[in-house]
Amino acid sequence: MCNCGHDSLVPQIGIITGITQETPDVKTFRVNAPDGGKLFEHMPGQCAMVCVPGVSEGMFSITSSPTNKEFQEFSIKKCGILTEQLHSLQVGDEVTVRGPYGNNFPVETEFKGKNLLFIAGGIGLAPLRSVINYCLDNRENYGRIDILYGSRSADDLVKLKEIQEVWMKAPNVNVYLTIDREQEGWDGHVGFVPTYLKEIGFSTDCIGIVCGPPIMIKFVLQGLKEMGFTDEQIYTTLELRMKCGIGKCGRCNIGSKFVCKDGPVFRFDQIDELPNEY
Amino acid sequence: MYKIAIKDLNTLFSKIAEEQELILPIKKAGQYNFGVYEEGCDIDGILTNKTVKSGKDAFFPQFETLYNVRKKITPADELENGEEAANTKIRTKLTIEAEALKDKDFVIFGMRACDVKGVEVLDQVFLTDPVDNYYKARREHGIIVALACHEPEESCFCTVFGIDPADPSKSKADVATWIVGEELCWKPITEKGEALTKKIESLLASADDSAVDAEIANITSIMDKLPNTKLSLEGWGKGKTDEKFNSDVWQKIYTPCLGCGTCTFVCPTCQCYDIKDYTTKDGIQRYRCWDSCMYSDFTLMAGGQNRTSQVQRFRQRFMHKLVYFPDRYDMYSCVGCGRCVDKCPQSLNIVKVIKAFENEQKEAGANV
Amino acid sequence: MSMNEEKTEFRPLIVAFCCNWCSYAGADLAGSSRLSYPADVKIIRVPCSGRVNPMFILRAFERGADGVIICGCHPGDCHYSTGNYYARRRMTLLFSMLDYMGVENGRTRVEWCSAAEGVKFSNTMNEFCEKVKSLGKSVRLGDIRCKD
Amino acid sequence: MQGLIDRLTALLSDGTVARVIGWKKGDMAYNPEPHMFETAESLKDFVYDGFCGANLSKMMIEASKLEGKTAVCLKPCDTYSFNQLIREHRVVRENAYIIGVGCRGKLDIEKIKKGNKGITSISGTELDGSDDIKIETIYGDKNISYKDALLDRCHVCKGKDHMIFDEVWGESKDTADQERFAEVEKIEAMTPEEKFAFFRNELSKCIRCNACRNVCPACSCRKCIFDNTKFDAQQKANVVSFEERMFHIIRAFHVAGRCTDCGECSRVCPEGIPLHLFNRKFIKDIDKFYGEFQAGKDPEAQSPLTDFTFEDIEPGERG
Repeated sequence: MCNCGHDSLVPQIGIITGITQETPDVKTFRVNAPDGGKLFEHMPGQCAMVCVPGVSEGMFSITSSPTNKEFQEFSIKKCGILTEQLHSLQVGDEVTVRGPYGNNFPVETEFKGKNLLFIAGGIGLAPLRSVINYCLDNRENYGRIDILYGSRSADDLVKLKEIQEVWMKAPNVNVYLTIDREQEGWDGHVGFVPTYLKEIGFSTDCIGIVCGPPIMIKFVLQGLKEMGFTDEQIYTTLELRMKCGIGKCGRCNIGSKFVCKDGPVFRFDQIDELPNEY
Repeated sequence: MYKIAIKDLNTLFSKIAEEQELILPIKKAGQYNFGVYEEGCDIDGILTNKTVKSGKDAFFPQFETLYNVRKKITPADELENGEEAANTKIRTKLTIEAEALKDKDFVIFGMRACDVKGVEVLDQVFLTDPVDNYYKARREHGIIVALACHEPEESCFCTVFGIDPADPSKSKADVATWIVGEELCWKPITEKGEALTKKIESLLASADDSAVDAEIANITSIMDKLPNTKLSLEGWGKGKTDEKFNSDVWQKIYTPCLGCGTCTFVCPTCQCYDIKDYTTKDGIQRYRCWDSCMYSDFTLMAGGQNRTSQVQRFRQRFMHKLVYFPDRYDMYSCVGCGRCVDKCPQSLNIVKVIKAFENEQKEAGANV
Repeated sequence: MSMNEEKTEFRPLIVAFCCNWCSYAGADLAGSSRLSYPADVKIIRVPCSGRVNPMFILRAFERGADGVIICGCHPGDCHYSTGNYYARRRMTLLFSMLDYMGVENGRTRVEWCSAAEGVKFSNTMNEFCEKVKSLGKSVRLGDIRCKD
Repeated sequence: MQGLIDRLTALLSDGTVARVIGWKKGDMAYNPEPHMFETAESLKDFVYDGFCGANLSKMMIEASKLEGKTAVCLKPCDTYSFNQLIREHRVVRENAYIIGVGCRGKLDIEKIKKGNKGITSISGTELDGSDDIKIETIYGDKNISYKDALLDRCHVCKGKDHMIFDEVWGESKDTADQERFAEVEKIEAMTPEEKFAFFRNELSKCIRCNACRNVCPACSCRKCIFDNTKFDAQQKANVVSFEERMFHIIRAFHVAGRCTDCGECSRVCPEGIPLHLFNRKFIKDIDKFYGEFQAGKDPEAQSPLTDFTFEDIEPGERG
């Protein structure tokens, strides 16, 4: 499961080869190995520990798709000491990266041949983006793809350009965007994700993949269930404080599971079995 | 089976220490703790007194360096033009120097059967994929000389977890030893143990295997008399998450808990750790140190999650030892060494937790 | 003096916490008056001597300082009226504690030095450096991780 | 003890208090635990004997936020801590009903265990018990004098009077028979090398479990500086570095002028480090430099470190 090389706690050096300012507080970092290649191969949904030495280390989901053979990308929202430091870095700076850690979305098994419904809020798009792009690059393996994405405002929509230019134009893909409050220059939908979800009313012939702030997940889950989705049909990724990434340091332990090793991707019926501590 | 007079132990220790590092309980400022043997260190009473911390330090030290990072920062204006090619302008250049793994044999003397079982528990965690190489190297080079408990204490309850304190040769130790009168009986178990024995053979006299029988019988009879060895683990173990997690007993018993880390640090099986950076003169040292699930900052995230109250943290520790760990590795991660029983500032401990649940069950049964 | 000798001679590392209003200006004056004091004195400017947390002093020692000196306004002259009075009590207790733990008293010092006292500043620093030099390298509070 | 339980039961039953903070019988002869009793029925497990050393005043920080009054059993020395907490606005006096329980010194189980393993029962430790305590072990029985088994702190007892109380139960005894600052003076007389060796020897045992901090009634910050991830202070490394010394100096400094010398830090230390020696040094210095001061004696008194005079001695002077 873990292809992190000889030593699971010693990282590799990653060089930042590109930075995109997505929203006022989200930047996407493109990371390469120092010799230019990719750091490692990963699967959609997996995470990696990114570290600014001397500051701190944190688990971030890899937002680029495995089908991208050139680099890895991390979309990171500025909200703490580490992320603030990361945002101050420039192209050419080096960070340390170890991973990939955790499991992945079952894109090659359960998802295959199915219709997929992605529901994301804010920075919650980051882990889903790798899945979406993976599916789009292997389009023939999947059925209809619906993407419902909402954010606080139009400025806070991550990867808007890619959404408009790639996703919206892809065959048999429907993208629904929404923002929380009315805003000048926005002619799209306004309203919270869970409400919009009910308005659209998806049929239950698909697999739901949800990621966003906990409160959104809670209401989206409710909405999906009202529509007739079962727990086995819905996937999400969890996030907890992590230090080792390999299921040993004990932080992300919930019940007998470690989010870093057994997760971060869980099906809702699996989550139901865990003690309510996440 | 071999033997050596207890009064000659110092000779034995210095002989062992000649060839490799020797870790053993040492009396220091009134307390017994495992430490590295040095000429003249105080070994008075180390055979009969329980150490404050278990010997897990020898394999999983409280503090260890993982690697060092050297940072070379080049200001942008000092960059040569050539370097600016291909979108890669060098600013902060890093080099990583991983700490060398343990590559020399060492001997740890005086672990009890419970301590050795504790190492077995740590093995489950650190040696499953992905393997922790720092731990593995220590484990491979460590030679455990275990000692039968001559005088078990009232806080001991290792037999509850199927550990035999009287016969360490049943444990994963390399050498088992017993105190028999004025002598220490010495029995190599594994190849590593045989090799060590060979090195010190000149100091040992041979003895009959039956020499330790009386000692084993004696210890076993003492264990029977101890109050905590009757503890029942019924209702704990695999698959009891829902039942135990949602019990309201936790709320009733946790109040005295201070949220200090004493129980976790003296525990032979607690393995939670923290990874932190320390900026030194010429680089950044990344180290790992023990951490405790009892601390409020253990799982704290920017959003304030999770396990925000002491009762949750308290529950986590015992659930982990008695339910989650069995779920995952098919063994309890408590070995009944009784250290938390001795050392908790508020006299709260795993025995009281188990008993509280037992009482609750009884009361519930009586009410039905 | 050859390079070789320079290496072997012990030069103490001194950390000086100077309050913004008096002592830092005093150091300035010492500089502009071309009074000399050893280059081994590293000045850290603080708003007031009352800002100096005991932890600063311990951290300085931990990270390799051989002596720590705190300079503030003369009692009665504090920019914030009373900051230096509090600092005086705190430092009295802290220095006494350090002495109690076996850190020679000569390694710590508090000196009141006004903006007009460039001479006093430079003399104090010279004196303090000599004192610390005579005590030798600080070995008791250093963190081994910071050793060369 | 039955008298005390009856009184507490009455207080709970007539609604004077909503809960009682006291000690609950342990599962062994010597380990009662602090406990919050909410029903009269649960008081059957209440116990008060020589092993009830815990200072319960800190539990009142949380308890005084609850609805209704809380009865709390405080020994004479605990009342100093309670007063200090009032001074720092950490407890609400009106929400507490203080039962000043008598004390004839508390017992140190470590001292009793020395040479007495496998204890099955200990008798004679009650407040009205005998001068000797009887220890039964699976290896044999033994009598030792109550006085020899006292905690170190009780040998420098601050006196038998409760500083604050609503009612008093039981007789107290001043157990002081040693000079309070004798240990401190002994260290002060050492050479720097000896002092350093002494403290290094003791503090190198520290495992940074934080029990001393978490039990200390003066350490009542909601977020300790040593738990602050945003600051360099949170270093959990020990053993090889200066950290543990730094931690103890700073901790002692943070409670200087507020420490009532209740001795809980030394009592709870799993490694038996005499941590009170730091606090007591500060107390001694404060007494000497700024006049005698006992924290918690008077809840109105100004703390020496938030006070000054124009004539204070200069740092480094010996007073």
